[in-house]
Amino acid sequence: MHPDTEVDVAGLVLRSPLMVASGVLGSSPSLIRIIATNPDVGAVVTKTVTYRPRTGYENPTLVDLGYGFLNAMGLPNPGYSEYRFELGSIKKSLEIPLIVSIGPSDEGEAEEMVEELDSVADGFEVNLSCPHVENLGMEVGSDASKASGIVKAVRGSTGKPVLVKISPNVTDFVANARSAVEAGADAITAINTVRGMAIDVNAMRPVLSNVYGGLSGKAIHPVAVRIVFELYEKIKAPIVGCGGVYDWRDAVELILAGATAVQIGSAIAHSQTGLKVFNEIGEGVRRYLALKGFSSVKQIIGLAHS
Amino acid sequence: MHPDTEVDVAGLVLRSPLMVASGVLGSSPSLIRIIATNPDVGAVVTKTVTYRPRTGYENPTLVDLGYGFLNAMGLPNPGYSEYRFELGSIKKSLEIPLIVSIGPSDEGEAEEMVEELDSVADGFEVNLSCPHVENLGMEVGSDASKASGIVKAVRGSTGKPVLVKISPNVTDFVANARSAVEAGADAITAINTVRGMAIDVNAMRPVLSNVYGGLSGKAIHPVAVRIVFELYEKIKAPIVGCGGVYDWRDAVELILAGATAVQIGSAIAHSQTGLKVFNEIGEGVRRYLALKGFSSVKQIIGLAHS
Amino acid sequence: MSASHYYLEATVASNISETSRVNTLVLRLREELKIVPGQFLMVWRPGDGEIPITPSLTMGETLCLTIEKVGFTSSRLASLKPGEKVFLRGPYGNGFNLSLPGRYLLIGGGTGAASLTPAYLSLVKKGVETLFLVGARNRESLVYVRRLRELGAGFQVATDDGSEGFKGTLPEFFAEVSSRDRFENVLTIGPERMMVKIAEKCVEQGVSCQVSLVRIVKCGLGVCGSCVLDPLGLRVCVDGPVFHGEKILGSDFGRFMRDEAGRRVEVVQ
Amino acid sequence: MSASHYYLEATVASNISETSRVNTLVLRLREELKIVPGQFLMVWRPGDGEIPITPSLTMGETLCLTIEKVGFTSSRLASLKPGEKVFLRGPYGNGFNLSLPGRYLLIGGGTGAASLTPAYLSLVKKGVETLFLVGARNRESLVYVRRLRELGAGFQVATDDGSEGFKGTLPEFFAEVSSRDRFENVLTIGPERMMVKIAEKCVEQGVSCQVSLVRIVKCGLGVCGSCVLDPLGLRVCVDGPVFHGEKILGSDFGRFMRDEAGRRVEVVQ
Ligand SMILES: Cc1cc2nc3c(=O)[nH]c(=O)nc-3n(C[C@H](O)[C@H](O)[C@H](O)COP(=O)(O)OP(=O)(O)OC[C@H]3O[C@@H](n4cnc5c(N)ncnc54)[C@H](O)[C@@H]3O)c2cc1C
Ligand SMILES: Cc1cc2nc3c(=O)[nH]c(=O)nc-3n(C[C@H](O)[C@H](O)[C@H](O)COP(=O)(O)OP(=O)(O)OC[C@H]3O[C@@H](n4cnc5c(N)ncnc54)[C@H](O)[C@@H]3O)c2cc1C
Ligand SMILES: Cc1cc2nc3c(=O)[nH]c(=O)nc-3n(C[C@H](O)[C@H](O)[C@H](O)COP(=O)(O)O)c2cc1C
Ligand SMILES: Cc1cc2nc3c(=O)[nH]c(=O)nc-3n(C[C@H](O)[C@H](O)[C@H](O)COP(=O)(O)O)c2cc1C
Ligand code: FES
Ligand code: FES
Repeated sequence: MHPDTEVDVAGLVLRSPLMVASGVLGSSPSLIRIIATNPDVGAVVTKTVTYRPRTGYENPTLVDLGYGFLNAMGLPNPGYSEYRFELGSIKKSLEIPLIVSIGPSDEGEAEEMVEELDSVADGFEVNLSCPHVENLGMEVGSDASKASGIVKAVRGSTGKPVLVKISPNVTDFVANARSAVEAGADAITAINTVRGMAIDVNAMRPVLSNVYGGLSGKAIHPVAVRIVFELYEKIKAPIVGCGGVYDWRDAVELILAGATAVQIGSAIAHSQTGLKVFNEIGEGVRRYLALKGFSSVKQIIGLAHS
Repeated sequence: MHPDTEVDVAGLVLRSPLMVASGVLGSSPSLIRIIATNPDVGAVVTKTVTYRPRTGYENPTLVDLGYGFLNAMGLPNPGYSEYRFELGSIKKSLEIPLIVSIGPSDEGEAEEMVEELDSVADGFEVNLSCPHVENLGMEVGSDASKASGIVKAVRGSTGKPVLVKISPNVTDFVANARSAVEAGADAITAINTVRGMAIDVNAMRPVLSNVYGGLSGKAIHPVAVRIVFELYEKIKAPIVGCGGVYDWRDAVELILAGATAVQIGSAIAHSQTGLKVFNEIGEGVRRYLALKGFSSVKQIIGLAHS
Repeated sequence: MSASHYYLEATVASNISETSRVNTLVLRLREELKIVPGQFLMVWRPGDGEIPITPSLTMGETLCLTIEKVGFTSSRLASLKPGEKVFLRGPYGNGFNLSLPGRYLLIGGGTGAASLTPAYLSLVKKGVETLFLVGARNRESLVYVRRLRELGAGFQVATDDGSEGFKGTLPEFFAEVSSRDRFENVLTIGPERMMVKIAEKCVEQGVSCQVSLVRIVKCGLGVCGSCVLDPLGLRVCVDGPVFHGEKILGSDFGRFMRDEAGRRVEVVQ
Repeated sequence: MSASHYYLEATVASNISETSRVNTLVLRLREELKIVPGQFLMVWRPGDGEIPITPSLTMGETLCLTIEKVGFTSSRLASLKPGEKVFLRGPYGNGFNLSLPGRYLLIGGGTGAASLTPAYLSLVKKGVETLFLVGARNRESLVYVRRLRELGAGFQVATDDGSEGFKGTLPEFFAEVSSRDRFENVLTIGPERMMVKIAEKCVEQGVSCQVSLVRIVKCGLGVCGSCVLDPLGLRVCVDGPVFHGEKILGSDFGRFMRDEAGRRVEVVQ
């Protein structure tokens, strides 16, 4: 028995429910091209690009906690215009959807960026949830009317699927997801990183040059499961789960909670096998489906609710 | 060199900065009596007691994640009145401060409870942050005026130090801490557990009978460090750090971030050595202070800010 | 942990009625579970709750749980049909110390007869001389004796009403047996008041006695404090469930336990 | 990780000026750090930033870092005084493969002479026949030759202006040496354009060539993608920094790198 792993996220047909999370592995198109040849990768989300190029923060920008990472990269990226050019050079060779992650700081930027990037993107993920960059990400995401305006601008500038990535660092994430959907988002990606920081006891100083950063990896998996589970009951849009997926059980857990697809970030670096982690997880999910007698991964989406 | 480990939390003099966190190890007075003989324990915070007895939730109430726990015990406790009686039976034999954790659902309950418990308590910790109990804990904590009213009621009913324990599950934890201090809190305990959940892939169901629970342990340590660090800059009251302290470095990290004392919960169960974890951490902190040339732990409080 | 995530899945192969109140579930696992006799498992059915059970047999991928229907969860579990699933975590707790020198006397009351069986089989396998006393109110309430017979176990029966074997309670039978013969070790599982009597007698006679306690187990991991034995501050789930009688006599053992709210209540059995 | 939490603390024992632009820090650690020659460390000073450095000597609890002042962080580090602290994480990356059969020719340009020293010492210790060529623009720019002499290393020098040793660039010196003698293995660290020429020559001659690349390293863990070598998608911090010349010739090696914003820019040296 070969269970079917195809899923449909707001019109994007993915051969596998596993996607590469934004920002992990950076913005290099050649890496995207290579990753996209992995049969267990269903889609790639790019590094978040902004209107202008950003060099990001000074090092240190990442702390390895073993059970997760803390990062405050500061959204380094070449800017949307140069990035469009780079993505253009590989777009044709990709067999899977390319989702471009954007971090506009206002509606004007959103429109310009999306119009320009539309030719290389199969969909967009709007990052309103980066916890460590001022005037972008969470700062924008927690200003409800601004966030909503940006999503509307994106929606108005493309006919392609629009995902909005939300933050766990708010009292009422359901409200944020709802207003994104009302503003035109086709799907919600949950979650971005959790606010955190680390202090080195020898240096007696915060490790990250930005002091605060975002926690990812195993540590946040239960937080992601919880948010996906609750969103599944409270919003109508499909959900893409993200956070601490290290093995097939973690992926299945998010799907049972209600995720249509699952993004993987930190595990790529924490796994001994690097990108093969996609194959291990893909194989695990197929074995699980077969063992439980399901013919398609679609059958288990949200099953933990019944 | 024997560095001094005494600290002063809002008037409570602790021989060690290490305290037992609320709820871990439950409410048995005999366990409190035993723990209190450990020279590296500076104070004990009791299980949160409520106005009426609570049986808590059905099992399963706890999930072991390896790097932390998820719990939704549902605040089981015998009620404040019976508990006062039980604490009375051991109070005299305790050489360290006993901090009674209370979870009142309104001002009236708060007053009654504190007046009654005042004779057995050296201080109070008001739990406005339990993430999984309706009408108590976070539900109360996120209703700003109600929370403030309860803290005022507690403040008005005792001359003893009042700690308020805050939740990480809010957008603006600084505002919550500030309003607690304005309402009369002498110190802030940060943090309670982070919202999370787990789904068993075989059972295809949420594990916790309450579905949602609170994440504790290693996983939330960077979140605690970050909140303590930020509170240290933004509020004037002393801070008691709590969250994922498993070894002396974790404790020192919170103190460098700005905590005057540190609570330990999950590590008691995750450590191979059980309550000896207090001695290991205490010894580690002393060695660290000696190595770095400090004569008192007080000298390193908040040092990561300079 | 890594193989099972949170819980191990087990399938009911058969459900054997022991008495009107007690059933034995024969479970199949997907992999062998290593359990020391006297350790317990947390047994979960989503929606029906989760309770601690000391297995009554562990053999490769087969596991038996003998369950008395005392409340909601135990009644649901005891009524499962072949093919239905239960979910297990553990093993938890310390288990019996079976390497103390000398001969062993095992005393099992009610489902305790079942829970002691793995210890019995393990002792016999090691070639240790072992006598197994099982007891109940009457013949109809005897648990697990059919299975013990199948296993070829040598055991002696006591019933309060004498409808089978020795007429009298297990403490009485124990007194009778030990008046004739001295065992260096006693292991016992059963109603707590029965165990207290046996432990007292053992201490009197200078015999080592290990008892397995029941308290409200919630986490099973030593975190929540719900299973504490006062005033000793011992946690049944990690420090026990097996304790040496002399260590806990004089405590709440046999007298008080804590209910689910943590209130101190009298032990009724 | 468990011993050091996030970073290992190291104390500057001395700071040796190599040239006007290059200094060697002699560091003392509290415990030995096991590093394969060619692996690198992330070196942090709070407030001053953190950069990747390939140690120029590792001996018990002593560690040398030879640092060229190219910008803010490197200049701050290169100016540290005895008693000051630096904080280290790593080692990261793959390091050189020193078990390939045959003789070794090591070619170090600028600080590359220092970074190759651990590989040199390791080969000599294994009894492998090894020749070490070090080069710089002129005599004043030669790095680490004093230390190499102290270590009793056999090495030959090339300077562009002939102020010491062979007159010419290292690729020229390499051509000269290999016209006389064939080494089965070449290891090289230096300016990238120099390494490209050497790698091309090696491929021509069928000689195995390992080069150590420099890219912008942020995480050092393979997560952030800042150090990628296009179009191969190789991450210098985990797949490298050492690569076999033939595997990366024809890529951006020697031609393009990415700046801190991830923009593709020309390699200037
Ligand atoms: C280590 C250990 C091993 C056990 N092994 C077995 C076993 O092999 N077979 C077996 O049948 N039972 C065993 N038990 C007891 C079993 O776990 C309880 O009977 C069960 O938890 C009751 O749950 P319930 O939901 O069915 O009943 P509930 O509805 O929770 O309770 C029904 C009644 O029993 C009382 N009760 C519940 N739990 C306990 C308790 N722990 N102690 C005393 N009274 C209680 C309640 O107060 C109530 O009056 C064991 C218990 C422990 C701690
Ligand atoms: C694996 C590895 C090992 C290294 N080992 C050593 C060593 O042993 N000794 C040593 O002196 N240096 C070494 N380097 C190079 C060193 O890390 C850089 O010189 C340093 O990061 C520059 O930082 P800065 O803040 O001083 O300069 P910046 O202010 O960041 O930059 C100054 C100038 O140098 C350029 N630059 C910065 N980083 C790089 C880079 N990685 N590649 C090319 N140009 C760059 C900038 O664009 C700018 O023009 C190594 C690099 C890597 C990746
Ligand atoms: C190094 C790093 C860089 C990241 N960059 C981005 C980014 O540019 N945009 C974004 O939306 N999320 C970014 N993230 C967050 C991830 O996409 C993901 O939401 C988060 O890491 C949780 O998933 P994980 O636990 O699988 O890593 C980044 C995460 C890491 C670790
Ligand atoms: C089993 C369990 C029960 C808890 N009960 C309470 C409680 O009653 N009141 C409270 O304020 N916090 C309670 N907590 C939260 C802890 O006091 C602490 O804030 C949290 O576990 C984080 O600390 P840790 O990582 O050291 O465990 C409980 C935590 C656990 C794991
Ligand atoms: S059941 Fe939780 S401590 Fe024993
Ligand atoms: S530096 Fe981050 S991937 Fe190499």
